[in-house]
Amino acid sequence: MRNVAVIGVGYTPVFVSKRRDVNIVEMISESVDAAFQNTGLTPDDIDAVTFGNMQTFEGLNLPHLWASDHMRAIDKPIIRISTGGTTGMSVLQAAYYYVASGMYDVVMAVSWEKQSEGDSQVGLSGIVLPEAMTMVAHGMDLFTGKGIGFGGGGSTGAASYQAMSYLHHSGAEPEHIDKMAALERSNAALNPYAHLRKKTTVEDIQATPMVAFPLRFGHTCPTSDGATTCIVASQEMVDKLTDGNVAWITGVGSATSDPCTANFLEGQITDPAEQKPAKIASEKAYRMAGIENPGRELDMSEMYNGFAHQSLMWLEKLGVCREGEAHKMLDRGALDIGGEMPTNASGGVFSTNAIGTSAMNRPAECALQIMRKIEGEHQIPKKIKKALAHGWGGMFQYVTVMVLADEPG
Amino acid sequence: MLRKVAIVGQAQMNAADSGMSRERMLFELCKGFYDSMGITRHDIDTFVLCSNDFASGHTISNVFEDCPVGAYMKDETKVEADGVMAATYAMIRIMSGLYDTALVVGNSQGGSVMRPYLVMEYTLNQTYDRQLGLMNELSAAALQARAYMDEFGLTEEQLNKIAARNLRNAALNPFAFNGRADVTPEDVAASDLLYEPLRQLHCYPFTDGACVLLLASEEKAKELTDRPVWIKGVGDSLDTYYPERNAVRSKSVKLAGQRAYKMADVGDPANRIDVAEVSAKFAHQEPIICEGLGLFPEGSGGEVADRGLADLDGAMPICPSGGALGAYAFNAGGLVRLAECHRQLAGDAGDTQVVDARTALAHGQDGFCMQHNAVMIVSVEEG
Amino acid sequence: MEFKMGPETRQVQGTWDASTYKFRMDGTGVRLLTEGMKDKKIKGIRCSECGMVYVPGPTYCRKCFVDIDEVVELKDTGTVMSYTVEMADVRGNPRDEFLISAMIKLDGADSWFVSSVKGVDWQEFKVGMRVKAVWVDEPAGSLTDIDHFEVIPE
Amino acid sequence: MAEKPEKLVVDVQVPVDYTYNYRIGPYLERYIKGLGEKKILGVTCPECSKVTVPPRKICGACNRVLDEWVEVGPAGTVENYTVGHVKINKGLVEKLDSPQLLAMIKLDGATVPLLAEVKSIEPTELKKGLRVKAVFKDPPEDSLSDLSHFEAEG
Repeated sequence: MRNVAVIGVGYTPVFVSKRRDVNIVEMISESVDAAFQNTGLTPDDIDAVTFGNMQTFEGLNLPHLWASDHMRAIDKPIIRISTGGTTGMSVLQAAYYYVASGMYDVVMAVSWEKQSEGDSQVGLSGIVLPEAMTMVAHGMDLFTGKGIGFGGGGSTGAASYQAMSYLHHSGAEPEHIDKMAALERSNAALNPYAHLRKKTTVEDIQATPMVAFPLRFGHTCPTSDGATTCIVASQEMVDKLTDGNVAWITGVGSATSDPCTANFLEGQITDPAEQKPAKIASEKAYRMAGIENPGRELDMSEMYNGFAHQSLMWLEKLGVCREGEAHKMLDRGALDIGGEMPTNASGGVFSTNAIGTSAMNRPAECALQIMRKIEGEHQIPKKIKKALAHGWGGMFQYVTVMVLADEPG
Repeated sequence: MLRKVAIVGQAQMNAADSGMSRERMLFELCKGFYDSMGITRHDIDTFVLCSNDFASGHTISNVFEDCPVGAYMKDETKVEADGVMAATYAMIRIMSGLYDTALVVGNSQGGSVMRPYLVMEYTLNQTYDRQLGLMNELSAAALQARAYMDEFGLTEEQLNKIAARNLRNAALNPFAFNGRADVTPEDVAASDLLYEPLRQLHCYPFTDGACVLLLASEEKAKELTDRPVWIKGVGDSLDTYYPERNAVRSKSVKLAGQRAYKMADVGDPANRIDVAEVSAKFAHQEPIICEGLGLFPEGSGGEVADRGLADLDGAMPICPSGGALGAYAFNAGGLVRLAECHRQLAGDAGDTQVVDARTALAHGQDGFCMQHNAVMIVSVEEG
Repeated sequence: MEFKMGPETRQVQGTWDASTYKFRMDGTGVRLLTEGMKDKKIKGIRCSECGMVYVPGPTYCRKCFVDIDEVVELKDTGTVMSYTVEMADVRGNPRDEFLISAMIKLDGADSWFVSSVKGVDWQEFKVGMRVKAVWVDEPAGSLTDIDHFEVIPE
Repeated sequence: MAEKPEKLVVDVQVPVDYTYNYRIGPYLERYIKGLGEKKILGVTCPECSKVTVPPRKICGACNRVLDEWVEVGPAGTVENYTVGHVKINKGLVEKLDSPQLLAMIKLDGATVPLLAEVKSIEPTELKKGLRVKAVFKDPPEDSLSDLSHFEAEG
């Protein structure tokens, strides 16, 4: 396999709840333009394109077809990848494989979501609606909670069950979720590409209503409009096209289990907080990256956290710390931007969530941190040698992992 | 030096109505395939699914597809495009050196569950074309057919011959369901007129289908089968969405072919390719694809039809399986073309067998009037 | 360098006609379950290879990848694996009555399902508690034949 | 003989269609305003000189932002056509009582054809090379359909 590096990142100028001024393909063009501007490349330098989003969030099938001109993919090989929440990283991993395999040298990975054009709550219901209707046909009551069957649970979805199971097994308290939420929102306040950018205290979070215990309103992510483009290249093209300040992809992994919280039709056998795919995927990525002790060797992490408890949970599931340790790291400031394991210095998905981009922004942020090209004030002060990026999707079942580094390894 | 990858096995099913849930269709196909290969799901290093949210009617279509293909607690990803792209990605994953086996599984149920023409309409520019409602898969295909006929003098009778040949071939293929053993060009001419010049029998049938391919690295391929079919070249290309695209001299078909030929070191495709399986969803697309791929000279569609050059025993057999007119399930479509190439090269093609087939070409497409085209060259010659 | 969005442009509508799909779903396990519930019995399906018991039962085992069809009867008691207490709707408006929904693993089963638990103060409720089904008086072969669960006193 | 579950496939439909609201962006916004004044606006690419209607932001092949506006039409020439004997209604093919005439029309001054409906002629009169002119809605409704259809010129 060949060495592959992220050589540049392009975000839309903002991630906000509503881009009223542009249509979908115009918005995508902004992030592609930014990537070209940031790398000094032109479309002629691009050998192939990988692309993805969540189709039903915009009601648009195979949107790379309409976006062909706007993302400068005319006459290029292109592949569309979509895996739910993990889409962004799955798209970047496809670009990685395209280069690692020797097929192509420079590949552009494009992800986007314009969630204001649809209703994402409704779009998410589309994951399981036929299954739910089958249960309804057998007497399930969708609305009152009477009877047995429905896996969905409270209005924060099955995330509340996951949070409770996490708390139970880790020994963390609900207050730790508040604290993590406040930390990440405050990080987001420093990031010009974050959506919710307000310095936030634990008290602010605790003032929000409890929706489905243990999750509060202030524990949930926003829905955003935005697009992200990453350009990856082979060693040879890194030498040719860049000054060498790039972020190397040294480990990749992905794994699935089953739609654990939605398998009410055929029996749920997986604890939503168990997340064994995180272990499978991360162990593979660490092995590739030559990492034996992730907690000691990694310098930062970007976790996919649609809900505020998840960063803590993932740190444990991905082996960054032992089970039950993450909330202690939080308590001692280890997860702060200046801490030993800065986690979601960007503010995370919890602060910015244009879903297709959410799992691409994680490795993109790691790459920018490594390259010390962070715009805004969330640059981690210490030198970043190895960074962990994580994506999560499907119906609680997919995990993607990437390790990025300042050296090809 | 790129790592060698082979197709070591395949299975497919196509029907107007599978009578099964999507999950059950996938489970039965994959279970049967594993058993036939003498392997289990644990022998698969990475799963590349190929499906579509609108085709399946499910947001994140692979959520309920992982388990029935055997991917529980395994490495998995999903391509949302034609099956040839999924096979390409699986190949690339193996080429990276990180995997030795990859299972590609495509499926959709256009016969029983979803409405293919409606799913295609969701690909339109939602702010313009879909608002006007003039463009749909049939009207767009009809315009493309008319353009080819105007440009190169293909007659309706010749167009009907193309359709009839495919439908007759399909009747010989147990994996196609839309075959018509004795169909004549006159029968095609008598079918319902939709958008001129397109008639019902020029169009792909709505299909429930699934297809599975197992790809493997050189070493693993030789362990798994005595008859590996080597992937020699792949290529794909995207055209513009907008009508400035030349739909009869398809640049993306041409570029896809050129890329695949270059990788496979094929200088003279018309001579080197023994059989081609192309995804012509409408009869007139077959000459456009074949000509873009250099299998026949530009504009020769009429002559090819008259002289039977694309017949089973012709100079360049095209779609001995009956092609997309015999069965065409979204996402599985391109994989079925590859599976048919595998049957040909493995000598398993029964009544549709092309004599001495050693190198084959599979083509897949996405979008209105073939906006995105993908090609894979496969061969029994290891090289 | 502050980015300023351009003027607002209008919206046009589109739909994804989800109602046009004719879904085919496997109902084998859920019917087995509801048919049994007429007699206040809970039936799942066991994998004869690994012994996993699923309720409702699928037609194949996710782990062993084989067809499964061995019916097993389960007790109507189980253990709370996780839970949530619904306190407000999605917009944050408080609910009149708090609702405990729990993921419950029935005794003898390896899979979980969700049901509500009543008759317990939410602040006293814990993961790991033992619960028992409360049946309706006249079961009709419906998923609502079990009205809810209640905590088994220790 | 142990109890076996009876296989069941359930046909299910979902009771909803999903609706979306699409922002059209500044290019189509300006195009629609033009239609209200009976003007058809396109943009030209400074690199390849193509003139495209409706206007869009990017020429992908040339990597250029298209910001040079030109008025084209209202007359043009039929480049390609089809006569529809059916329509597709939510994915289902339905027979039409009277055929629909569709044409790819290269408007005077444009290089990229526009798909539009042609009315007031017989299907047999629709030919390549036919001169047609735009018919606008009067009064305009401030929408894409202000360019109502085309009819034979003269």
